[in-house]
Formats: sequence, structure tokens, C-alpha cells
Amino acid sequence: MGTSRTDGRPDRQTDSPAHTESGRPGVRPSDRPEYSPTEMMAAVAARELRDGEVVFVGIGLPNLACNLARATHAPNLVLIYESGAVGAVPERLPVSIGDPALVTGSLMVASMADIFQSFLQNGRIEVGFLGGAQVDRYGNINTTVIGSYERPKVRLPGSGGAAEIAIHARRTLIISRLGLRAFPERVDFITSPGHVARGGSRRELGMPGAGPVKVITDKAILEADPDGELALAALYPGVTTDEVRAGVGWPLRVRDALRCVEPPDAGSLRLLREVLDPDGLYLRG
Amino acid sequence: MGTSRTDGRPDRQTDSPAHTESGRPGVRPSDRPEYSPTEMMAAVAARELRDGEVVFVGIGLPNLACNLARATHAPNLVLIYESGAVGAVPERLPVSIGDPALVTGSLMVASMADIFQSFLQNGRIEVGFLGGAQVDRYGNINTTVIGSYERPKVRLPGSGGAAEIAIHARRTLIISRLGLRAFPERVDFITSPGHVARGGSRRELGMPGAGPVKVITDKAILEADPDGELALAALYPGVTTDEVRAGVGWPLRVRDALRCVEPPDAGSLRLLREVLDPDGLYLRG
Amino acid sequence: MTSKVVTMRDAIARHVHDGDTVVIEGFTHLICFAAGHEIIRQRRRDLTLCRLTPDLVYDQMIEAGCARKLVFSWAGNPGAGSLHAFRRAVEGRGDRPLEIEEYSHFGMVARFCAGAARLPFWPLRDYMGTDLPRANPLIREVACPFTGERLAAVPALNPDVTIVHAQRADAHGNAQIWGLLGVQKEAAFASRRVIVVVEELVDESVVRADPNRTVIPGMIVDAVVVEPWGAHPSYAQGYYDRDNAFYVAWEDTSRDPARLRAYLDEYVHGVADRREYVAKSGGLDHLRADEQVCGGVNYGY
Amino acid sequence: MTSKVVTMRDAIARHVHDGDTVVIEGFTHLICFAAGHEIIRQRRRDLTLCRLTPDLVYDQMIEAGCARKLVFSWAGNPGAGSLHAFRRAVEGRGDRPLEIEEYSHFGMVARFCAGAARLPFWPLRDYMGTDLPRANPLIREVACPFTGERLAAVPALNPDVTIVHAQRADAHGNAQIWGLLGVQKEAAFASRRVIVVVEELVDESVVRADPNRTVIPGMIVDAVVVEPWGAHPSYAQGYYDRDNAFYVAWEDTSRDPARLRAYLDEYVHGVADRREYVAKSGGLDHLRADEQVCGGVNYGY
Repeated sequence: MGTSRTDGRPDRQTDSPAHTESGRPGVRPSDRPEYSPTEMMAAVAARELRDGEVVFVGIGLPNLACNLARATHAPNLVLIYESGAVGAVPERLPVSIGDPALVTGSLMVASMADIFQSFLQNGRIEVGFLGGAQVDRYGNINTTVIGSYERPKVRLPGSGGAAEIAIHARRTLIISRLGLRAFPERVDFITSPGHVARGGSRRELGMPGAGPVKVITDKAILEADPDGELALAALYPGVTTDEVRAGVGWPLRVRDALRCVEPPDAGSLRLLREVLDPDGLYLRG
Repeated sequence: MGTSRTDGRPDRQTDSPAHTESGRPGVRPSDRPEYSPTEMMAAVAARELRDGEVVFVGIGLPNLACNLARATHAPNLVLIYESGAVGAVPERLPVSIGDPALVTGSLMVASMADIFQSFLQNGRIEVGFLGGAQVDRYGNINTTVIGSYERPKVRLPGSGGAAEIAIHARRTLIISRLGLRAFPERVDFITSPGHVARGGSRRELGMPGAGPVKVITDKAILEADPDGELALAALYPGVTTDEVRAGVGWPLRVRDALRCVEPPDAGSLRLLREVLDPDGLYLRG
Repeated sequence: MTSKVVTMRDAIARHVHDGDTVVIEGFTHLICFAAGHEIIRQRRRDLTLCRLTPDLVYDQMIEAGCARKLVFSWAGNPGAGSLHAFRRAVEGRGDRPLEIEEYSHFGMVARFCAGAARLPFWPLRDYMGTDLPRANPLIREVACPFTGERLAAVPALNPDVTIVHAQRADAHGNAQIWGLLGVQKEAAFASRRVIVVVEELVDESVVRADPNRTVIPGMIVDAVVVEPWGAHPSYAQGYYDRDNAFYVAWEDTSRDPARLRAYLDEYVHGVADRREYVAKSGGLDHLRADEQVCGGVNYGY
Repeated sequence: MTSKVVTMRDAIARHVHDGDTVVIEGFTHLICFAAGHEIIRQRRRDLTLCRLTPDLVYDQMIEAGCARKLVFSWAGNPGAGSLHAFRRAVEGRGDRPLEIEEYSHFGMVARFCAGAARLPFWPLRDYMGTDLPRANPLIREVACPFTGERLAAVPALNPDVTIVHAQRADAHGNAQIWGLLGVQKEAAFASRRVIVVVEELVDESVVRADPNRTVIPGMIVDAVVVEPWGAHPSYAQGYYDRDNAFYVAWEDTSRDPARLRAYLDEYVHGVADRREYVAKSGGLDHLRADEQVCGGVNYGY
């Protein structure tokens, strides 16, 4: 996973093609088309998906990322929704995790008992997407309460399927915008465990999946160091380390080999804007 | 349940209509049409089924009995087969428990996981049919081995679904021909528990169902006394108590209020012979 | 067999009592708002409401004062915001308290599986490293008798009554569902009483023509209610689409208790039945489904 | 995605190895005799064969010397008598020993459920008062962490390879089954490798037109074999009827080891593949199914 540095500057070598996130030649800031941080997050998430993988998809950015990947480098991605749709090929942008467009033309409809037992607990899900109101230093996620459980300041929706996705997916990708409220040192409540939860590490606690491999934010990518702590691993174009640090509620480690993330290409942007979310339902943010 | 007597004669009052098995007026021996013991067993079993009940059906005589009941007094009987067919209306005589004719036109096909968990273990099965190579003094059934389990003289098929039917069906009906080999005092192996198994009574062992309420033989009906021991409860026309005793490997109790079982009526015989088993596949025995 | 078809009013009057544990299931798909509204109209009280996703239907029932307790795993307005009646109650800003019992989706699914199988618990590999067992002492552990491994365990959920919406059923309640199946089957089998609500009542022969399509057998059903559009604003695959605008608008409606109550007054208390609701909602024809009919299969032999 | 379609010969050569735990499932319906015959032809040895009902297919494999062990719950010839190769082995009258591990149907179903869910055990309320736990020490007990009740427990069954026969699948193995479902789905999900054998290869669009009909998703399938009549003498609903005369005749065939071996020589070793088997069996046209096609349903929205 590499070591971390603290000087806050990206490594010079990160401009070389071999170190860009997509593996294609880097693009100089002046060449790149205009794009929003949200579009960048969708594009970055899409790149994390390999052709043929089985992905547990959520609504919003994860759905856009998966369908962008399907339309570009991963045409055989298998999209599974916790609602039961397997191999979904939605003809419109799904606005709920149980949208009828996820069923029509899908490969299979499974009962939720099968989705959780025979697909997820069985170890068949390669990638899971997670997000939430709070993500902490170890990649733990809170979607339950702000404040105490018994007397919450803000009651959030709760786990849904997130706890078990966090435990069972072979790897997870967290998507969340930086900010001190979103990235506290410790979450108020661990809904979905990351690398080090109360009680021990994932392995000690018997979690089958590898946990969050990347936290995709609006400014940078964080990755877990071997001890489970999230570190700054890659910066988006034009972002400084200090900007990222300012959005995180703990002293953030910075990797020595800090990478520079390539912006979305024109084709991906066109797909996102014209085909996948023409009304800007999720991209407008 | 009544008490038992040992003089071996049917009670005089059993000729009165109120005490015949079918509840209809008794028929004098000289009036009755010719019928075989197998036809009698099928007819007697059919009478045990009430309209609207849910029955776990086996192949052979139980199937004939259920379809006879459906065609006569119980048109709304729901037939369930362990293979998954629910509400089957077979258009031909099924020759296996998974016959395609059980599926075509049925109300539902359930997976076997659902059949055993959501139907049987759930307590939805009102009547189960059982039979086997050996039935003992307490209604325990052996369909596993003659001799020892490790070095069997005869290896029988085993439980199939019988063990759990015996445990969960609200009541069971055992169909078996009398004979010293078929009715030993103690079975060589308890495949399907009756009233008193090794280890205690049904209630002590936590079995949800009531167990065998009747053992329908080719000569008489046995029923369990309150202590779980089978007793002679009703004789078929023309059969003596001694004949029944000769077919049972223990000193058989005889109920004081010994009933006389009415023979099959002409309509039932015609249905059995002409509609339900025209080739005599199961009735020929 | 005598028909089980009754009106929604009669079904709720007969089968849903004050203090009952009630399940109106359906994951996004086939959520029976018609039943929820009738329960509100009949002013049931002290209900323990269970659902994976309380959704708008339970938000309405909470505001209407039907609920004593909520058992759930995800309490949001899918894709559109919060359930504000729920939040007010749990955040201590509401008119009355609301007890909660919280799981994850898998935990709720497992509870229904145990209930359907009439086992007292269900094992699952879950909850390690989460704070959920701390929040809910009914999330426990069980040791495997073969490996010694400690697994999570949740208790069976056996509701007093479960209400399942389906595309079609016959008069005895043999119900066929396609599209998302959620936990409808498990919830129905777990329940003491079952009400099946359908878009379309069909002859038994329609059911018998395709028995693999049957999800709930009539033998476990107590009442059949025929209620077209009964799942609106959720949807029924092949019948009508989800009314997303309604879900989006709910964010503002439910945030303001006065507006929410005005909604209930007009669309729930202000109508006698579902037919009037549909009329008041403008007919809903814009949501009617396109035709995309699949082929049949051969059941011959 | 590249096609997974291979010949039966290649599928067995690649996925069934000496010493494997092998499941050919299908309860009366869709028993893949074609796969059993190819395993015999390729002379696999020391297999642990698991099935609820060993049926004729395992009786043949036992006689052919493929099996070291049999895991089962009902070992008879349905409606027709005994499996005599099985009986000879277990009664000590055969050429070689056969280890057995015996459950009831529910126990076997529960083992596959645990395997599919990748749990180490499955709880069930069963076996009290029976001698089965005495005969099989893998039938154990587990205590409910809520009620303290002691339930039965069986261990997961996770085969090396499961072979499932289906009416149709696409080239990636998305398989649709109707009629009796047995434990096909659970066995496939429990298995390390899965071979799907179909009566008919269909375009992916046929599967996608009716996704609720899909029982096994291609993502868990390793090989697809197209083998019409591959389940004979069992049956495929909508394709051909069960060959009951074959089952009845098996009683005499299997009772005599010499006749059984003559059968294997002629119908298994004596043919190169399923096509030749069907031709040698006289074409089997008398078993072809009648047409009884159900209607479709609307997946529109």
C-alpha cells in the first residue's frame, strides 16, 4: 500500500503516464474539458470497475458510475441491486433502488433472501458501493444517527443493506464529499465497518471482504494504509493537499507516491450528461 | 380414545349407524359389492380426509385415497407432494412423486426448501400419509434397514421426507398390510417416530404433530391408546379379532367399543377402478 | 371453496386489531398504500409496524398515530429525502413517542425467513464491527455445532397480520407476483393472518396455467381484496409506474406536520375508499404501464 | 462475454476430477443422466456422490465403480422397486465397499441451503425420536440463543461440482427452469463449480424477456452443455415425459449385475455421446411432450 508523506505536495513523478489512475497518458490542466466535481467522482468510480465483475449497485452516483463503465470499458459488468434485480440494464435513470426499469430486461429477479444469502453472504459480489453522512479515519461509515443512538440530534435512515455489503463484498468503494462533518476522526455510530472497528481489525472480527479499497471524494482519493488508517493517495487535477486536509477531521497522512488522477475524458462526460443523466438529477450536485 | 377389551369380539352396538366409520348407515354383509382389501384400504383412508384439508400425499394408495376423497366428499382437498407441487390435480395416475402430471394445472410449484420449511415445518400440513416395511407397537415406522444399520440384512430406501412428515404433520395416517414381519413389537430402526420412540413420548421430545391417529391395514384399523400403544379399534366386515392378532407381533389390545368399518360403496369402487387406477397399478395388490 | 374476496374496509376491520404487529411488505414494488390508508381511516392504535423500508406508507401511519413501535432496517424516502414524521418521533420533536427496533436489511430478511420456517432464530454472518448489536440487544450470537464459529442470530418475526400486494390472485388467494419479489413470500408465511390485495382478480384457471408464477398459496390467505392502483405511489410491474413526483413532493409535505395532516385529511380521511382516492388523484392514467409481455412456456408432458 | 458452451465430454473432463464431491441434482424432474453417463465413460473414480434420491443415475455410477461414498436421503427406484447396485454394495454383496452418509430429505435440503448461503450449518426442527442421528453423527443439535430450545443442525454441503439440467439457458449459463424445482438452485449456489446442461440453448434476449423465470444466474456457471434428451429416462417438463417403462424395467436390469453391466456396455460405453444414446434408444419420440403453453405477463412500466 506504500508509505505516507506529510509535506502535502504531490510527488513529481505523478505526472508520468504510468501513475495516472486510468493508466492512459496524463492530460495537462489546460487541455481538459470543463467538468464538475460530481462528474469527476462518477468517472473515477467507473474506472475502478473491471469488465465482467459483479457489482452491488446503489442509486445515484454508484449507478451512474456502473452504467458509465458498462458503456465504456466494462460492457460485461453485472449489476446487482439489493432489491433483487440481477444483470440489470436500465433503459432510464433509476430513481430508486427498486425502480421497475431495473427489472425489465434483466437476467434474473432474485428474492431478497437469495440476494443476501446466496449472492452476498455467498461471496459472489466483487464490488460494493457505500456512502454515508460520516466516514471516519478507518473507513467506518455512519448512516444511522448524528449524536447518541438513544437521543439523536439527527436520525439518519440506518443501514439498509450497507452493513452486510461492507462486511461481505470482496472490496468496497466509498463515495463521499470531503468536509469536516462528513469526515470526523470517529463516527458517532458504526453502521458499516471499515478497516478498524471497535473491537479489532476486519480479519480479527471475521469479515470475509477486504473492506474499502478507495474512498472517492470530490477532491481526492483516500486509501487505507496497512494499519487500516485512510491516507491521501491521489489528488484530482488542481487540488492541493491542504485542501484535502481541510476536509478531514484528523491529521491526514499523505502517501509518498502521491498520484494525480486523470480527469474524465470527453466521451465519458458526453455519456454522463447526454445519455445517463440528461436531466442532471445526480450530476447537478 | 376409549379403553380396550381383550375378548376379541366387536361390540354389539357397532352395527348402529352412529358407530360406523363413515357416519352413514351400516351395510349388511350380504348387500355389499365385491371388493379387494386394497380397495378397502383406499376407501377407508379417503374417509379420513375432511374437505378443505391440506394433505401431504405419497404415491400409490395415499394418492388414490386423496383423489377418491377429492372426487367424493372432499372436493377442496389441497394435495401437496414433497416434490413441490401444491394443489395438484393430476389428470393421470402419477407413478412417481415427481410426476409431470402433478405440476400441470397445479396451483403452485414450490422449491423443496419451501416445501419442508414454509409448508411442513411451518405447520401448514394437516394430514400426512406414512407407510413402511415395519410398523411397531407404538406406531414407529422403519423404512431404513432390516437388521443392523451397519450390516443390514435388507437395505430399504431410507427416510425420504417421512421422518419430518411424522414429526410435523398435524396428524398422520399409516397404511400397511398386517403380518408378523410388517408389525413387529419393536422396529429394527426408527425412521419415522410414532407415539413412543426411544427417549420418550412425542410431547416430551418436542414433536409438533399429533402423530399417527390411525393405522389403516388390510383387515382392521388400529388406533393409539393414551399411553401411545396401538390397539385394535375397528374391524373390516367379515374379519375376526384373532385374524388381526395373528398379524401383529405383540399382544394386541382390543378396544371395548370395537367399531365395524363400512365397506366401500359402489360409487367409490367405480371411481377407483374406472377413473383413478384403470390399469390396476396399485389396486391389483 | 368459498370465495375470500372482501372489501378493504372489511378486511382491515376483521384482521387488523389495536395492538397488533402489522407488516405491509413490498420492497419499493407493490407497497399496499390502500391498506395503510384504510388502517388510518379505521383509527387503529398501538400497532407495531414492521417493514424493511418504512417508506411513505408508515410515515403516514406514524403521523396518523397508528404506531406504538417501528421495526425496520432503512427509514428514508428512497432517492428523495427523509421520512419526517418518523424523524420527528425519533428525534423527540413529535407529538408522541415511537419505540424503535432496528436491524439491517439482511437482519430483517433473516427474521422473516425464521418466521416463515417457524424456527425461533435465523443464523447469518453479519454485524461484526458494527454498533447495531449495541443498539439492539435482539441481535445475538450462535455457535456453529460443527466449526465452533460464532455467527450472528436474529429472532423470528411472526406478525399478527401481513398485507401483501400482488399483481393478481384468484378468489382463494393464490397470488402471482412478477418483478421484484422483496420478502413478500417470507412475510406471508411468517404471519398468523394474511391479506392479499391485488390489481386484478383472475380465475383459478389463470393461476393453474402457470403454477411456477405463484408466490403465495391460497391456503395461507385469509382475505382477498381487489384494489386496482392500490400500491400507488409505489408501483406494480406491468400495471403502473412508480409516481416519483409524489415521492419527491413528500419531502416538503412530511417536513411540515400541518401539511402532512392536511394531506391525510384530504386523501385518506377525505375519501371513502381507493376508488375515490384514485379519482381525487386525477386518475393516475399517466402512470399506466407500457406493454412488454413475455412469452409463455410449455407445461405439457 | 465469451460463450461457455462446451461439449459434455469437455465439461466433464475439465470440471469433474477423481475424488471430487459431485452433485447431479433434480428431484424426479431434470435428472442429468447424460452427465452421469459421460462420467462413467471417462472412468472417474473415488467420487463422493450426493443427491436426495440417488435414482437410477447413481445406481449406474455405483455399478460402474465411480463412487467411493454416497450421501443421500432416499435410495429407491421411485414407484418401481430397489436400486440393486446400491443395495449390493451396502448389504455387502457387491464387488467393492460403498461408504454412506444418510439424512432425511429435509436434512439434505437444509445441507444445500447452508451451502448456498455459505453458512457452516443449518437449523431445522427434525430428527427427535428417530434413529437417524445415531446412524449419522453429523446430525447434531444447536441451542436457540433466544428461547434456549434445542434444534437439529446439519452441516453445509459444498460440492466440488454440481450438474444441473434445465429446460433452457443462454450461452453464459443464465438458466430457466419451470415445473418441479427440487434443490437445483441451492445445489448450484453451494457448489465450487457448476455445469448447466440444457434441452435448448436460447438467445440472452429470451432470458431477459422473463427474468423471474431464471433460477440460476450465469455468474455462478462454469460450463453450458446443450444436450437434448439429456435427462432421459427422467423428464423435462414441456419437452418430454418420464420414461416409466425404463424405470420399471430397471428393477430386473439392476438386480442382475451381469445385465446391469451389459446395459452400461451397450448404452454408456457403447455410445460416443448423447446423440448416439438417443438413436440407440429408438429416438424416444413417443415421450415428446404435448403443447400446453401458458400465457405471458407484462414486464412494462
